[in-house]
Amino acid sequence: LEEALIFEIGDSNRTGVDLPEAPRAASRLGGLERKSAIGLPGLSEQETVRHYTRLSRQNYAIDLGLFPLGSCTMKHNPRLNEKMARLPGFADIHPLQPIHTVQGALAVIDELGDWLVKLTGMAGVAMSPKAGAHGELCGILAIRSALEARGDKRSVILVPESAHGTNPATAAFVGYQVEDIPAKPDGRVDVDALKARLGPDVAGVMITNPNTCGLFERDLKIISDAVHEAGGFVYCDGANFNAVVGKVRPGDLGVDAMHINLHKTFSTPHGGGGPGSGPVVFSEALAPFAPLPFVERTEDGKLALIEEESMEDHHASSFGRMVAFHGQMGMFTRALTYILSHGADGLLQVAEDAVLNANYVLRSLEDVLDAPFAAAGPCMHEALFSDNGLAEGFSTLDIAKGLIDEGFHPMTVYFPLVVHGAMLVEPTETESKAALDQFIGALRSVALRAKQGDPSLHSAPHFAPRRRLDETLAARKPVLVWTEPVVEQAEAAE
Amino acid sequence: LEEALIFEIGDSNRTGVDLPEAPRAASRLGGLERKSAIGLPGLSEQETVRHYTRLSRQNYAIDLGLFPLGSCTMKHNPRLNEKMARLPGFADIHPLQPIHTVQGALAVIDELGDWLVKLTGMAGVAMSPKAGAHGELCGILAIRSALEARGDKRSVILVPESAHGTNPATAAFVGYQVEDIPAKPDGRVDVDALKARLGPDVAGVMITNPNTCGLFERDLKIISDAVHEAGGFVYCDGANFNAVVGKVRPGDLGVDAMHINLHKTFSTPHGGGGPGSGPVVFSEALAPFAPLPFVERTEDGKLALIEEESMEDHHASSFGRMVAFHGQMGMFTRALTYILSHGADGLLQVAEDAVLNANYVLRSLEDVLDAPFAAAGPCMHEALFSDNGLAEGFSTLDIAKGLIDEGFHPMTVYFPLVVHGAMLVEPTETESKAALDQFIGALRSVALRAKQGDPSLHSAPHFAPRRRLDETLAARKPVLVWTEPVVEQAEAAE
Amino acid sequence: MRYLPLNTQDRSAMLASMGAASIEDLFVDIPEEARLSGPIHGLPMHAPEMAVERHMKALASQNLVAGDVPFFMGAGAYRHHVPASVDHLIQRGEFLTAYTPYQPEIAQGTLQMLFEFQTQVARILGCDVANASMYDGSTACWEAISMARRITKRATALLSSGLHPHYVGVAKTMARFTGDALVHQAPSLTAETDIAGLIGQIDKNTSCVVVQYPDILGRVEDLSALAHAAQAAGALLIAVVTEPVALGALRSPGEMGADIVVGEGQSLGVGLQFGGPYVGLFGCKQKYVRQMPGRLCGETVDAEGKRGFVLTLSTREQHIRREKATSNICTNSGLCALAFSIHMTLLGEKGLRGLAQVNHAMAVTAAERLEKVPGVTLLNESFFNEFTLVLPKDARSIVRALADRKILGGVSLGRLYPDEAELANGLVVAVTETATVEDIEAFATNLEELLA
Amino acid sequence: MRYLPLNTQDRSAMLASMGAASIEDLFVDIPEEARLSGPIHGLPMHAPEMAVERHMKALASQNLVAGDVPFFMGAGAYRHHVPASVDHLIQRGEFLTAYTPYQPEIAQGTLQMLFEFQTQVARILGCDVANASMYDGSTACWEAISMARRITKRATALLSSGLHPHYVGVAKTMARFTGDALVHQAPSLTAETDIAGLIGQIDKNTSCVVVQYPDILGRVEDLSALAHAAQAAGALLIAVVTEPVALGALRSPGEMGADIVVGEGQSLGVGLQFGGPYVGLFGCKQKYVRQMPGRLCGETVDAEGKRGFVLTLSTREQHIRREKATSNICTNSGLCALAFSIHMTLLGEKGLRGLAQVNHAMAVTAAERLEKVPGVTLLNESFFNEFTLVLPKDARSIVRALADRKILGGVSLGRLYPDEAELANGLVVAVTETATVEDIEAFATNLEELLA
Repeated sequence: LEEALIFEIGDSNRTGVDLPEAPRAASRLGGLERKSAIGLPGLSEQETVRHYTRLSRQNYAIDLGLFPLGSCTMKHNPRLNEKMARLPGFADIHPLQPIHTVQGALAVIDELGDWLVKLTGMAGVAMSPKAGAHGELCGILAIRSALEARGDKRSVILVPESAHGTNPATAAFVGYQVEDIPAKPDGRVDVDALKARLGPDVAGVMITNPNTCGLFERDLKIISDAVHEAGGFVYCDGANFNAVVGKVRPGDLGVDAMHINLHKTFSTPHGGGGPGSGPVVFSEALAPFAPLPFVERTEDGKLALIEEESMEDHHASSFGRMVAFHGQMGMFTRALTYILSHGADGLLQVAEDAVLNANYVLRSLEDVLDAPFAAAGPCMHEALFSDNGLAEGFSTLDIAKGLIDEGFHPMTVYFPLVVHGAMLVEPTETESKAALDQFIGALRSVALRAKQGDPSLHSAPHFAPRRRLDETLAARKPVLVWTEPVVEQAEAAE
Repeated sequence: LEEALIFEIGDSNRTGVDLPEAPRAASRLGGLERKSAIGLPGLSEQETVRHYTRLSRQNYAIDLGLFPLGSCTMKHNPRLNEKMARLPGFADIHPLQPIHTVQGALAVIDELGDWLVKLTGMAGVAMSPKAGAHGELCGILAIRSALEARGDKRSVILVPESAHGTNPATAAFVGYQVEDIPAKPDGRVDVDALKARLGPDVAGVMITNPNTCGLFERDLKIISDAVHEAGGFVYCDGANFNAVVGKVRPGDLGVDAMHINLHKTFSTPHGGGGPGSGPVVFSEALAPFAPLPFVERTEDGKLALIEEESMEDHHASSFGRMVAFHGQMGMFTRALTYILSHGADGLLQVAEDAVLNANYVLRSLEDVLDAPFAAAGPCMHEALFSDNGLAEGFSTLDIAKGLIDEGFHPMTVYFPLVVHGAMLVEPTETESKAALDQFIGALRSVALRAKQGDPSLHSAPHFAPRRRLDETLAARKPVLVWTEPVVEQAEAAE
Repeated sequence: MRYLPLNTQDRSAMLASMGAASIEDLFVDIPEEARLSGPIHGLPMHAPEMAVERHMKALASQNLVAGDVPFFMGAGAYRHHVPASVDHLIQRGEFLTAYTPYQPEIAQGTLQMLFEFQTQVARILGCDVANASMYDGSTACWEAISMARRITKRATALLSSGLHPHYVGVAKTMARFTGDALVHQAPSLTAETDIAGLIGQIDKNTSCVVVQYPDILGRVEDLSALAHAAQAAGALLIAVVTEPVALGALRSPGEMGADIVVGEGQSLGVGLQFGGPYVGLFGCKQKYVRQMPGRLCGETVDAEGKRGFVLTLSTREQHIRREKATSNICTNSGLCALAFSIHMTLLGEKGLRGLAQVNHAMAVTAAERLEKVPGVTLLNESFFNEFTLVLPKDARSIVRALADRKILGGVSLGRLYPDEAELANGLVVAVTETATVEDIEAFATNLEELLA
Repeated sequence: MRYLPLNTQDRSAMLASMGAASIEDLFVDIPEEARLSGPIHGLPMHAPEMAVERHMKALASQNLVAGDVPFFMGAGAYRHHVPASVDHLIQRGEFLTAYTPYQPEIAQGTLQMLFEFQTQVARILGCDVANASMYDGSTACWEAISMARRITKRATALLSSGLHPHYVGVAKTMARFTGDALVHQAPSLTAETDIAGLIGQIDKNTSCVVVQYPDILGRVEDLSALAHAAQAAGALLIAVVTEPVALGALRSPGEMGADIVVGEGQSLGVGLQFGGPYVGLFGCKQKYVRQMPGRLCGETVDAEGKRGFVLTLSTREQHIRREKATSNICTNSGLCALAFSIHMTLLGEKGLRGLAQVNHAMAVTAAERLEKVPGVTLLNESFFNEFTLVLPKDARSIVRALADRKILGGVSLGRLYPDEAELANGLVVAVTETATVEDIEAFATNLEELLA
C-alpha cells in the first residue's frame, strides 16, 4: 500500500472545489499582484479523499489498539466530544465578537475553569495556554511576575532529574538558571538535597507528581512547605494528573501552579501531534498574575471577558497576553463534555482504574522484566521497567520495535533517564482487562525473545508499513520539502 | 489483523452507554416481563470503536480505490451529501408530523422529483420505492394497474436475455409470465423477434438502456412505438441512466416507466449493500396510478402530502401504498445535494466523462482482452470483455481474483450472460486519467498472466485479508448465527 | 466540477488516443433527433458547496425538529438517543463506500458485521436465524406473508386489527397483484384485542396469522394461544415488532411460539429521518430458512482454513434464480443494519434492558399524568412505551394545535385511519428516554388548555 | 461509566491477582490526610450522553453563530467555507487518535502528510523550508523574533505599527522575561504605513524588523525595500501573514526578500472556533533551518531502501536538548495542519487563486458600497479582503448596535487598541467568499440607519 505525494499525483490545473462567481471589481492590490506560479498541486474531491484515507491507514492509533505510552497518556477519545465541539454555536463564532453575542462560549470557559479549580483545590486558572509546554511557560511567568512584584530577583529554578524535557527548556526560555535535583534510589526526589539547595536565589522548583517513574511524591507537602519557607514557589507538572484526579487535590499539597494537559487527563484527541491545551491552575499567591484574557462572572450574572480594555482596576497585575485570542476553545468544549460525562464520581473512578490497570501490568510482567521500583510498593498510573537482564547486545529499542510486530505501539522508551533503558508503560483507564491481557502476553513474548537473544528482533519491525527508518540520513542531509526530481525535469524539457 | 466476534469479546454485563435514571413507576407490561436472558454482548465505547474500526479495514471501498463494477456503478460519494443528510431539519423529523411542520422535507421530495421528471422527460414520479428492485416492482404494478383500469388482462412480460436478474424476478413476483427476447450478435435486442412476439397477451417489455452490454439500444423508440401499438407498456430499467443523464431523455424514446437508482446515478453511498432508493418516473399514461404517498404543490404555494386521507378525488387511481412512510428521505437529501452541485451542465458532463472513461478502458485493453462488441463502435459507460483467448483452464474468475492482488476490486464477472465469461468494467466519471491508467496496467498484467497460463493465478488472492473462501461449505451447512462453542461450555461447566 | 477529475487536457488526450474527434463520436448510437445538444433548458447550472449548503439549510429550517420540542410521536417510528460513536463509525469510508460483499476476500468487514447483526437480531426476536436486513418493517411484513404462502401453499392471511395500517396498506397493494386474500379490520378502541375472534377465523385456507406486538395502539398481549391455534391448523404465526426496544423488557415473540418474526429496526442506531432509510428485521425458525427472502451471511473457512464469512444460500435470490427467486429484493439496508448493530453492541444486554426500563417508566409516568387531563381517557391496560388516549374531540385538530404550540404530541388515529370515524378521537402517544418530566408536563398542560 | 470498560468483577479479579485487598491499597503513597474518600463535594455526578448533549447545546445556543448572520469580522481570524470532506477526513480515527509520530514505522500517514504540509506552506509563503506547525500565528511571531535573536545575537526587534496588537502583546509579555527590547507604536489612520520611518530606526542592535502583510488595517505594501535595509544592517526581515488566502493573489513575502515568514493558517481548513485551536505557519530561508523552532519532518529511506519520512533535526528540540532547546514548544497543531493541508490540496493552485480572486472582488464591492454610507470614509488605498473604515463616532458602540440587529459588522479598533483614543472611530471590515451581495447591502443599510 504505497501512496505517492500530492505533488506527484496532483497538478496545479485541477481542483476539488467550485467557487462562486466573483463580482466584477477593479483590483486594489496595490500593484502587488502575484505573477509567479506557487506550485500547489490540486486534486478532485475523490482523489483527495482517497489520498488521505490511504495515508491514514499507515498510522497506528488509539482507535486501532492499546497505546501504552507512559507519560503521554493515550486514552480513548469519546465521539460525543467531537460532536459537541462541532456545534455551530461553538465552532462558528469569531473570537472578537461582541461579548453579549458569545455568552455561551464564555460560559464553557468559565465552567471548565471552575471544574479545574475545584478538582485541584486551587484559587484561580489561566485558560489560554495552547499546550502543556505553553502552560509550563505560563506558570513560570506567573512565578517570576510574583517575585518581581515584590522586588525579589531570584535566578534559579530547581528541577528533579526525572523531569519532562520541557521543564528545564521552559525555565531556561525565560532566562532562569536550571539546577538538577537528584532522585533517591526509590525513584522519588531527594528531599534533603532539595532542602539543602533552597535559598534566596531559588525562585522555585518544578516537580512532576505523580513523577515520571510513575510514583507519587509522598513528600510533596513537606517540599512545598520548605520552598515556601525559603520564599520560592512550587510548580507542579500536571502531565500525570489523570492518575490522581478526584483522589487528591494538588492545592492541598501546597502547589502554587500546575498545568493540566487536557488531552492527557480529559481525553481531547492527540491528533498525531496536537492541538493540545494547557490550562494552568494557581494558588492564591499566583492567581493575580494570570495572563489575559480571562472570563469573570459579573454581578448581573453575565460573563465578562477581561482583556486589555477591561483589566485596568482589579486585574492590573496580570502579566499580559500569551496568545492572540482565548486559547483552545475547541479543546475546552471537548474537555468539558468529558468532565460532565464522568462527573465527580466518574473522575474518581478514572484515577482508580488507571492505577489499577498500571499495577496489573506491573505485577503481570515483573517476573520477566526488571521493575526497579516494584518491590517498594504500588505504582500509580504507569509501570516502569528497565533493560536489566536482557541478553548481550539486546536493548530496549529491540523490545519496542518487536512490539510493533505484535500489533502494538511501543511504550515510552529511554525515559525517564533515572532508569537504564527505561520502558514506561501507561495503559490508562480506558483499556479492558482483555486488552491488557493481550498486551501483557505480547510484551512477555517479546521480552523473553530479548532475554533469549533472538536475533530477528534486531531487524524488527517486519510487519509494519515501513522497516526501520534511517534517521541519521534524515538529519545529516535534511530534505524537508518536496522538489521536482531533476531527471523528470530533463525529460520534460526534451 | 484478526478481529474476534462481539460474542467472543463482549459480555452481557458490560455496556457502552449510560442511561438516565428511570422515574419510579409500576410496571404495566401486562404480565409479559422478559425473564430469560437475551444473550447480547456489550462493549465499552472504546472497545466498540476499535472493533468496528478494525473490521472496516478489512473492506475494499471507493474511498480506497477504483471500483470497476459494471452495472453497479460505484462512484465517488461526496461528503457534502453526508453533511446535508445529517442536518437535524432532515434527520430528526418524524414521518407523521403534521404537514405544516415538515414543509422543507416535502420540498426536498418535490424538488428532487421535479429534477427527475425533467431529466427524463416524463410526466410524473413515484418517490417512495426503497431501492432499484422495489422501483421495478412499482413500475410493473403501475403497468398492471393501468391495464386493469381499462379491463385488459394481459399476462406476459417480455424481458431481453441481457436483463438484470431483478427484472424477471419482479415480473414473476406479481404474477406475470416472463418470456425472454434474444439479443442480436451486436449485443442489442432483436427488434424483429420482439415485434413478432407482441400481441394482446403482452402487458409490456422490460428493457435496460443503455443495456447490460454497455450499449445504447438504438432502436428503443421503434420498440416503444411497436409496444404501444400493440397495447403494451415499456418499462425501462434505469440502472444505467448515469451514462446518458442530460444527453437523452427516456421520455423522448417512448418509455412509460423507469426507475432510477439514486446511488448509481446520483451518488448516494452504497453502504456495503444499501440502503438504496429507486424513484420511478412515469409517462402521462401511467402517472395516475403512482403509489401513495406523494407530494403535491397546492394553489397557496404550500406542499400537500397525498396519502390515504387525502387521495379521494383526483388521485383515486393510485395503486396504493408500497412502504410505511415516504421512502428514503435520507437518500433524497443526498441525491438532491449532488444534483444541485452538478446542475444541468455538470450532469451532462457526468454522462460524457463516464462514457469517455469507459471507452478509454475499452480501447486501452482490446489488444489483450477479447472485446466482443468493440469493433462495432463505441460503448457507453461500460466496457465489456469475454474470456475468449485465455489459456486452457484459466477463467474470468482467475482474472477477477488476480485483480484483488493488484489492489483493485474485481469488475463484474459472468454478467451479462450473453457473453461467455463476461467481464464488465465501469470506471464511472469520478475516476481520473491517472487512476484509469493504473487500473488498465493492472488488468493488462493479470490478463497477460491468464493468457500465458500463470498457475499462481488459480490461488489468488494472496494478499487479501482472506484467501479464497469456501462458498460451497457455507451453503451446504449454513451457519447463520453465532452459537457458544460446545467445547468452551464443557470447560466452563467443570 | 469538483467531483469530476478530468480536465480539458485529459479529455483531449483521451479522445485523441482513441482516434475520436470529439465526445459526440462516442454518443453516435443515440439517435440524433433525441440527443440533447446542451444542458437541459430551465434547470440551474452547477453550484459551489457553499451555495448548495445554503439552499439545503434553508429547506431544513422549514421543518420543526423533533429534538427541539417536547416530542411524543411513535406509531412505527420512534425517537431514541443514538450514541455519537454510531454515526462516527458508519461514516468510515470503508463501510460507507463499500459495495455489496460479493467478493468476500476483500469484504470481511461488512460480512462479519452482518453475521453479528443476524445473531443479535435472532436473539432479540427469539428466532433461530435472521437475515441480513430488509428495506423496512412494512415490506418485511409483506415478505413474511409471502413466505408463509410458499411454505403452507395457502393464500389467505389473517391480519390482526392491531397491525400498523401502513403495513396493512402495503400488504393490500401487493396482495391485489399476487392473488393473496387478506382478512383484516380496523381496531376498536378497547383495552384488549379480540384474540379469540382471530383464532376463530383460522381455517384450512389460512397461510398465516399476522399480529403486531406491541400493537398499533400500544397494547401488549400474550401470543402463545394464537401460535398454538395457528400451528394446529397448519398455519404460521407471524409477529411484527415495530419497536425493538420493547423486547428489552418483554418476552420475545419467538419465545411465545411465533414462526416468523419481522420488525422495524429504526429505533436503534438509525434515527427518525422522516421515514427512511430504515431497516427491516427478519427472523424465523431454522426449518424455514431456505424460504427466507433477502441476503444471508454465513460462516465458512478460507483456503488456509481461517474462519471467514460469505453471502450464502444465494440460490434463493433473484440474481441466480431470476424469476424463480423467493423475492425480488436486492440492495437492502446494509448501512442501517450496521448502525443498528453498533448501537446494540454499545448497549449490550445490560444497556438494552436498562433502556427498556427507562422507556417504560417514562411512559407510565406520562400516561398517569395525561389521564388526569379532564376529558381524557387512557385506553390501555398494558403497554410498553406507547399508549392510546381517547380525547373528547377529533385528535387531528388537537395534534395540529399542539404543533402550533411547538409540541409534537402524538399521532392521531384519524391520520392513520381516515375512513374510520369511530377512531377519530384516538391519540397514540409514545414516550421514550428522550422525553423529560418537563416535556410531559408541557404536553399535559397544553392539552388541558386546548381541551378546556 | 460508558468509557470505562472494567466492571466490578474485572476489578475484583485484578486486585485479587496482585494480592491487594482494595483499591485503596494502591494509593497508599498519597498521604492519608490529603487523600479524598469520595467524589469531591459540590460537583455533579456522571451523566448520560443525552444529558451532556442537552447541556452543551444550551450553551451553544447562547452564542450568535457567524454563519447565521451577515458577517464581516477579521482582524486575525477569517471565516471561509471549508469543504465537507476536510472535516470528514480529519475525523478518521487513524489521524484523530494517533500519537506524535515518534515511531515512524507505524506513523507514515501523519509523517507524509506533514512533509506535504511543509512543502505547501513553504511554497505559499515563498520560503525554502517550513516546519510542521506552531500553536498559532501570534506565538509563531514571537518564536520568529526569538529565532532572529539567536541568529543575529542582537536583542532589539522593530515591530511595524501594522502588526496585530495581540501579536505585539504576546511579544511584549515574552520580551519582559527574555530581555529582548521591542520598538513599537500603534498605527495611524493613514492610507500607508511609514516604511521610511521604520527603515530609519534600523541600527546595529536591530535583530529583526517585523511587518504584517496585509497589515492590521488591511493595507498591502511592498516589503522589498524593508528587506534590503534590514539585511544590509545585519538584521532579518520577519513577515507575518494572518490571512494566507491573500497569498493566492499577492506576491509572497519570501519573493520580496523576507528571511522568516510566519503566519496564522486558520483560514484554510480550520474555521473560527472562537480563537482556537489554530495553526501557526513558520517558514524561513534554508540557511536558518537549524535555528528554527518546532518539529520538522524529513525524507529518508527504510532498511529496504523504500522512501519514508521521520521527524528530524530533533537535536533542536526540548526533549533532547532540555534547557538548550530552540524553543519549549512540544505538542503543536498536528490535526489543524492536516486540515490546512487537505483544504489546500482540494483547492490546488487554481482553487487558491480563484478563492483569492473572489475574496478580493467581494471586498472591493463591499468597500465601494460602504464608503457611500454618509459619514463613512474608506482608509485604504490598497487591500486584499479586509479594509478599514473611519466612522463619524466610536466604532465600538456601532459594532454592538449592529450585533443587536444580528449583523457582525467588523472589529472596532477601540477593542484592539483600548488606549489609543485617536483610533476609536476605526472599524476593520473583512469580506470573504462567504459574504453575499445581500449581506453587504444589509450591513450598509443598517450602518446608515445607525449613523443617521
